[in-house]
Amino acid sequence: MEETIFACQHEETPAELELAIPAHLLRDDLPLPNPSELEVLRHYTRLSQKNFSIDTNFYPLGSCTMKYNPRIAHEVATLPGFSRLHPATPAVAAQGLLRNLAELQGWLAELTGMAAVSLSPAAGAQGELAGVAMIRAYHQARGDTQRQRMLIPQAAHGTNPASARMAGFTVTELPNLPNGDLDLDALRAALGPDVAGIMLTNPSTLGVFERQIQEVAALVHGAGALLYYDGANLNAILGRVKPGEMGFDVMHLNLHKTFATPHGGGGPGSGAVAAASRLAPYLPVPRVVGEAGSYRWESHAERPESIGQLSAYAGNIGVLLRAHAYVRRLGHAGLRRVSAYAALNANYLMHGLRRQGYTVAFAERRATHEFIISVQDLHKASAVRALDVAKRLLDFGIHAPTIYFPQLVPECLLIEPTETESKASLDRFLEVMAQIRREALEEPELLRNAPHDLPVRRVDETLAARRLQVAE
Amino acid sequence: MEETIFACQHEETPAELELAIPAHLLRDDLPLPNPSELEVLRHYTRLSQKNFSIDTNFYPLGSCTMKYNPRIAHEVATLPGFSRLHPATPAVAAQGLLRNLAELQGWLAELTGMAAVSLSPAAGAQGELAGVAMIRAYHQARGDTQRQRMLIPQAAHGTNPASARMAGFTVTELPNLPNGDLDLDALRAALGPDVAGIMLTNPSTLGVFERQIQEVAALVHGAGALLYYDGANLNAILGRVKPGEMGFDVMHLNLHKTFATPHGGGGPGSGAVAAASRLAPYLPVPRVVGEAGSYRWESHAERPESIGQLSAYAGNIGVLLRAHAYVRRLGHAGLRRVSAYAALNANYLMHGLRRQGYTVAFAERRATHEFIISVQDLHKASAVRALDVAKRLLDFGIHAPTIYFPQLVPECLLIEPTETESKASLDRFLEVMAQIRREALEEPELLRNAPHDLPVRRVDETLAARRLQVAE
Amino acid sequence: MPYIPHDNAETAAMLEAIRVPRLEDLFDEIPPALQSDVSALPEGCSEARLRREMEERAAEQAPLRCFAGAGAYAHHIPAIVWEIARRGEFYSAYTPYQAEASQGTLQLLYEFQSFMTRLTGMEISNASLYDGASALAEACLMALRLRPAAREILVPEGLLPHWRRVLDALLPMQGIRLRSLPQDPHSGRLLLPEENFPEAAALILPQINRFGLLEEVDALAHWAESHNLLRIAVVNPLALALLKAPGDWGEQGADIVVGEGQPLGVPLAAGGPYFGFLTCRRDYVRQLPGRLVAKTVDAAGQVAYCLTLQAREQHIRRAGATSNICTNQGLLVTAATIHLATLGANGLRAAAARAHQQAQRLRALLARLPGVELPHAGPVFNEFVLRLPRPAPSVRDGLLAHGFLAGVPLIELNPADDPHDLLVACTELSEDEDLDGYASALAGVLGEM
Amino acid sequence: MPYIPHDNAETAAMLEAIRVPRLEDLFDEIPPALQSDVSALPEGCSEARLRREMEERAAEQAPLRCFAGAGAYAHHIPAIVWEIARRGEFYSAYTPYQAEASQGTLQLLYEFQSFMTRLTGMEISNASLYDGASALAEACLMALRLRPAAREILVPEGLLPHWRRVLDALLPMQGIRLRSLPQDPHSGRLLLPEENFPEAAALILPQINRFGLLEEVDALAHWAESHNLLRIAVVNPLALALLKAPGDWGEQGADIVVGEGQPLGVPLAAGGPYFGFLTCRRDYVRQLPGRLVAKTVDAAGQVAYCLTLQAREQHIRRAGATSNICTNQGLLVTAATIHLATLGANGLRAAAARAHQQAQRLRALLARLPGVELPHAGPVFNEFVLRLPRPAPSVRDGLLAHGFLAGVPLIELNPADDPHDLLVACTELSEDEDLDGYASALAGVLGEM
Ligand SMILES: Cc1ncc(COP(=O)(O)O)c(C=O)c1O
Ligand SMILES: Cc1ncc(COP(=O)(O)O)c(C=O)c1O
Repeated sequence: MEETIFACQHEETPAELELAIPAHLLRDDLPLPNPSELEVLRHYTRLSQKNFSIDTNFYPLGSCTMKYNPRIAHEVATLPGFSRLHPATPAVAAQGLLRNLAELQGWLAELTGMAAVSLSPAAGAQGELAGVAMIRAYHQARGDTQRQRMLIPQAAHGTNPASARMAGFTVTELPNLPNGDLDLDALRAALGPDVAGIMLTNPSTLGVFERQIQEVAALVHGAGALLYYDGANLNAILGRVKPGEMGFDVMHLNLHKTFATPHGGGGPGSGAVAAASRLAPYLPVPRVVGEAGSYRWESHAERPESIGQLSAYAGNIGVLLRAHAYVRRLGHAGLRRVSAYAALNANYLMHGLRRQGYTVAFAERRATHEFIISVQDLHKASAVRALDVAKRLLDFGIHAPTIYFPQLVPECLLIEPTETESKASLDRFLEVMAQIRREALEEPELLRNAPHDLPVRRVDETLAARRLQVAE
Repeated sequence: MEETIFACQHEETPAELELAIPAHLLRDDLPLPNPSELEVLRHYTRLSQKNFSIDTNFYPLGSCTMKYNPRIAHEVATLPGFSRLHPATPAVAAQGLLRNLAELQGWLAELTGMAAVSLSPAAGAQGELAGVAMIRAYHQARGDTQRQRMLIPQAAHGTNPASARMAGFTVTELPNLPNGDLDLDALRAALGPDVAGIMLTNPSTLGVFERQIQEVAALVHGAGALLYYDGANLNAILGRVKPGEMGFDVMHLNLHKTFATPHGGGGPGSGAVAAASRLAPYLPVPRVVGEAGSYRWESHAERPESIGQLSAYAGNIGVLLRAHAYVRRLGHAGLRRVSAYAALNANYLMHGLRRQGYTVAFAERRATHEFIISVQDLHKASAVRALDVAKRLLDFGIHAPTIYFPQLVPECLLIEPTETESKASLDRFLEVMAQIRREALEEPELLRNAPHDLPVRRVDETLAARRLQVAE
Repeated sequence: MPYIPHDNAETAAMLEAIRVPRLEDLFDEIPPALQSDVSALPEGCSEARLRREMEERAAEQAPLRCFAGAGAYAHHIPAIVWEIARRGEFYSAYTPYQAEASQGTLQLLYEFQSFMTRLTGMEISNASLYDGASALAEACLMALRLRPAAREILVPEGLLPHWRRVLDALLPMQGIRLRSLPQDPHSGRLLLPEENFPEAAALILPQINRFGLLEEVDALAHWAESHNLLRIAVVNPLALALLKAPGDWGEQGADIVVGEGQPLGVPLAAGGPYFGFLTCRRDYVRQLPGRLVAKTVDAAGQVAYCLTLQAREQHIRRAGATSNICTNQGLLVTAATIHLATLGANGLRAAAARAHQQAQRLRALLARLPGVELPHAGPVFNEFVLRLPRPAPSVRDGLLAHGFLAGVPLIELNPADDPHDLLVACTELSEDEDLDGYASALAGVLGEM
Repeated sequence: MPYIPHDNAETAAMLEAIRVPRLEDLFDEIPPALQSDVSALPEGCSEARLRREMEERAAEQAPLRCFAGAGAYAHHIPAIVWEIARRGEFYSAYTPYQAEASQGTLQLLYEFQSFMTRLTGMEISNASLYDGASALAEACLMALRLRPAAREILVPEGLLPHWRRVLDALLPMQGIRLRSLPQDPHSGRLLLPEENFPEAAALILPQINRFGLLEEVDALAHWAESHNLLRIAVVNPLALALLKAPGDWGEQGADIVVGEGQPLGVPLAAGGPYFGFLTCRRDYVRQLPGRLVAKTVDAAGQVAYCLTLQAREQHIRRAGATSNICTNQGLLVTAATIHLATLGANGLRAAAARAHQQAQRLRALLARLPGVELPHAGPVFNEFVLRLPRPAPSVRDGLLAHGFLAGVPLIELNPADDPHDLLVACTELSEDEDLDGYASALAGVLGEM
């Protein structure tokens, strides 16, 4: 039986309303349902039960850092004293909040080795946009207006080229070497007076640490260009390596990944940007300044070189408060443990899968917080694809890893267990992967028809796009 | 795979503790698991999903009034200003709370037509115990010490005789007439100088209104005995008929039924007691007295005739606050609507099921908020029992009605839809019941083996009692 | 119409289907003389209005740092505890009579029973009673069922007075006598009785007593054993993270253990809802009051859980039931189970030790103030009596303005107690700054008086 | 170790399995020169300590009755909205790329899309953008993709200044020019431009404008149609419960509609997280930024939902994507969907009407105070400008002590505005007693100044 909220009509004749609004500006009808509170509660509670989530499932979803989101962070972030503050509340009436934000700015600067932080970007991609816009503003302020090109590794996340484009850059893609490191020759060849900068993440999306990063920085800086750091992978090196010390000029952090704020079925996130001192003047507004008892929002007049304002207010405050709570709770030692155990869990899984016969990409390298396997061998043997492995995992209550990203490795799965999974949970994953491997070779249709035990069978995405029924 | 919290060991060597307690009073080990926070969250979230609940399922559970529990009541009852109050907080520092309780006492008195209310009993059964203890105290205060017997209809809820027994009474059961009313001749015969009182509910557990209640009251009072009203069925007559005006001397209310506080998988409830003026002095302590700005707990010294204190503090305050919120939100008109729609929904289902061929007990009577069907015809035709119908309903996501209660009607199901179910929900129940009836006649093993689609198949309760594995 | 889904057309269609002209006609069997209304009640209000009124009332009193105890304590409750317990599937579920539709609640209760047997060192645990005090009354009734010839229960004066009052209300109705055993006026601890009590079924053994003091439970249990009395232990479940489990008291261990579950994840909430727990020896299971969950299998042979030995309960045995309890305190047990799991063995020990250590610190700090004395010297867990140079209620009231709920004046629990005595409790939430703040506020208040 | 489950034995076993001696060795590929630490960060603290600190900070400011608006409003949020949205299955789920494991979120988003198309009178809705202002920037980019030859967007000065600043930050980087259209200084409403704008792709039409005034949207849309400009409507979604849907503006209706979702169940939270919505004509769906959910079937032919037209998005199209957005504002959309369902058509209309009526009342009340004027006469929804006899920021600050956040001074939004102007908003939470309290507090503050 299909359950839909649109069935809950209960049409009462709406009361006549007294309005001081001319009739021609009003609407006649409002075609929305009128369910009872219990109908709403039941409908959405049941819907929720159809989801996988961290609270119910293991999510070895590479690049996404799906770890435990401590509930205390939700609790403190939604205290009425924070959640009921209007954004136009004057600073004198918001000192508690501003203090948290000021602390978070400082902590993130310390963690990244950068001079200054703006918390306003709403997600990673907006942080990237801010960062590359800052690079643009920097060159322009120096009259260096020819720098229209942004270098980006082929393996980079899709937001990097998309953000560069939104900031008005053209994009040049760079190849990686077979060992996962960047191809420095290609980099040298690409650099030139029209290059504004390079967008990298380290560890890269290949799951390995870019060992030549200092050389890369020297080359890029030598060519007058700047380095952008995509902080989505910061969980791998949290509290150990600082992008600022690697030579990066500006970066964003995905607070919804590394700092354990929840993904909420798609968002919200927060993509705080951090910059070295020469880029700090360009950080987006607003930022918090001041000291205990006298925090305030920096005025626009104080930040004439800023790239400006990316959203109507000061960013996703609720997410920032969760990140603040997370850092406060863990402290410096706890944050370092995060990266240690993220690495331990990833390397443990990588070894385990290799022992089972899975092909590990960059097998001679250490896994960082994530690693890649390829099932091309299974594809050749029985036409099973990475997608089928992913769907079959769902039957075991395990969310699929990221698949077909990075596009460099054929039939790949990018696996990131995160530090909050227990050894028991990892061992179960290994068991399930061993079983799936057997099934792939012996009963491949089991995979191709997976999932079998979910609220729906495999969903027809082609029909979805053809029909395009996207509202009713 | 069996998921158990006991698997989550993670044995850290516990820190050495500095204690100023002699060693012989200490324990050596604490054999409890040490799960991580995520393991706990996942385990219990998954467990929760195995439950039926009002928030996910229709619960036509007779006598239990499983209706919607408005979430706003939870929210306001758990405001820190209430939930963090220590029970020993002096009244000057708890005026907001005491005002709510004082209002609730007044409102319940008005709703029941009684002179005074004590909110302290923790559930219906404790309210019953309080009430019959008050009857005992009343007789004793008058020197009428021979009254050791309590009359209770056969169809009464099991807590009635159990509570009477706990108050030191012996119990005499009374029969009902075929039309559902009490057998007045039997009552007359049972009454005598050793009878302390009678425990009734009206509407009775047979789902019909006891029409002769005024006559019953006259007879009982004429014999020097008192009338106890079991308020579990108050939803049927809420805001329309007052037990005090029917002639009852003392009663309890199940706030967790009529006043929409949640059942919590078994509790907590609240069994506030209300009494006519001659019994008011005996109400359990403590009660709130006073007026705005100067509410306080009545002292023990002020209530020398009280039956005393039934629990360490003042009752289930959190439940009382929910009930208070419910009354405040609905108001007098809203409360009357509750009984109107409770009755409408019950009568609608009763008619619908009768049309399908189900045997309705007391079919010539109006259903109140609930009614009884018997599946003895199905039992004869295909050995299907009420239990099997109940289990089969689960497969359709509908909780089983109350079965085999009242014991008077063979193979019975007691059905109470409550006012918060929509017509669509009732129509679906009727459809499902029609299908089950067909199945019972055509494929009875489908019922006998039900449920089929739940987290477990039919549970072996006999083995459970034999093995008696009740901890590990 | 709040919470009622029917629109006018639906109402009309339903009335039509049952051939009843108007809603009011559904009540036509009720004698008109009995029909009345309730217009004296307030008008209804919007959800927004309700929230506003309640927030205002809840905020009338500024929050107090809580040093009150006497059976209920301001412990830390991890955020996940109620985040999970409040989930609709737990919050709005019924009693798990339909096992197949209640495996979540049932497995959780089974885990609760397992936790409580491990914590108390017993074999059987029920799935909750109303509160600690009424659980103790049930334990007494249980003891008398086990010793049908007996008529008495021995009750040390060290039992909390409000618990004692509950026994006084519930037991004499059934003809049971309560014999008080005196505490040593100097040590505050229970004296080993010299008499014999041939009519007694059991000795109640509160470990911790009402002055916060630890009793010599082994010696006391041993005495009871040698007098052929059942031992009913009364314990604080958090203290059991450190203290010897009642199952190990004396030679044979306690027979029945009860306590107040509030310290395990239950908000103070001005006194409830809390929950009482009761554990016992396996032999006594058929006399157990309250629900019991067992692990069994389903028709497919898979592990499953269900209620068991229901024949003890009122819905089957009626007047012969082991208790009249029906609705219990399920949701609090849900929270307590999650709380126990979240803290785990290590977290429980740490919380208990910290509460103890802070109580030791505060006791020492306060005893240094002029005129303040400690009437008892014995070991305590997290609570102790302070003898003040002024009546305790007025000192307590004076400290309210400083933001402290300083404790519970003993005379408010028992009018016969010394009016200068204040029972003061710490928990793991009592931070050093609070202890210092308390001490200086107390010094100030005493100075002004 | 908070949130990390491994005990020492498990850590050791895992290191052993991967043949790595110590945890630190997992980082041995990283050049030692790059390894540092972060000991300048604070020590960790317990959950209890964290809660305490945050509660203290959150309570530093006593709650204010909120009459501030300017794009974010203090509306009532029914208790069930976040009770459901906070459920772990929504709260901690990932983006629903794996459709089979995300039917809950997907169906909910489909319902959201349906609600938003109905509310705005359009055919297609995405599943959220960051906020209203950035959604407007995306709408402009979309318009320019639809009109590749154009280079300009027409922006009325009636657009909220903070939204305008977002356009200024995001659009010129791509070579897009923003042409301002003036408001009539007397009426405060947009003047029909007399010029032609051959390079413009679209006209932005904010209904309600930044003075709280309603614009003559039909006439303006008509003008834009006749100049072959796309119409980008900017709306308050709650106001649409009463106001004409953009799909019905002018002859042809708006082309793209955007707005700030905050009024639909999203807490004020000092500015975020909120969410932007964007709806449009069906023809334009391939230029739509953001996620889109479609209803389809599964392999068994049952109804199912999935993301669709992903080829527009950055993870497929990379530099050619319709937007760089990836993580969006999913949880807020979850709340908004539940909020819309809970209020329903009737509840939404009632809330909107009440906000409007209270604003009318307050406007009349305040205009009676000596020296206070209403600079504009036109119709408003729930917000209006008050011209004060003193600078608005200091009046606003003066009212804080009376417990009111009196509004938003226009010069704090736009330094060029009259410093005496205060933008005042009501919602359905503004009760009569609040309006009266505001009026008398304002009279008092003005009297003192
Ligand atoms: C490597 C990488 N970079 C950037 C992003 C973009 O971040 P967001 O989704 O917060 O916009 C992601 C997130 O998916 C990512 O994994
Ligand atoms: C008719 C009737 N009486 C009494 C009770 C006992 O109430 P409680 O369960 O709150 O103790 C019930 C509840 O199940 C009931 O249905």
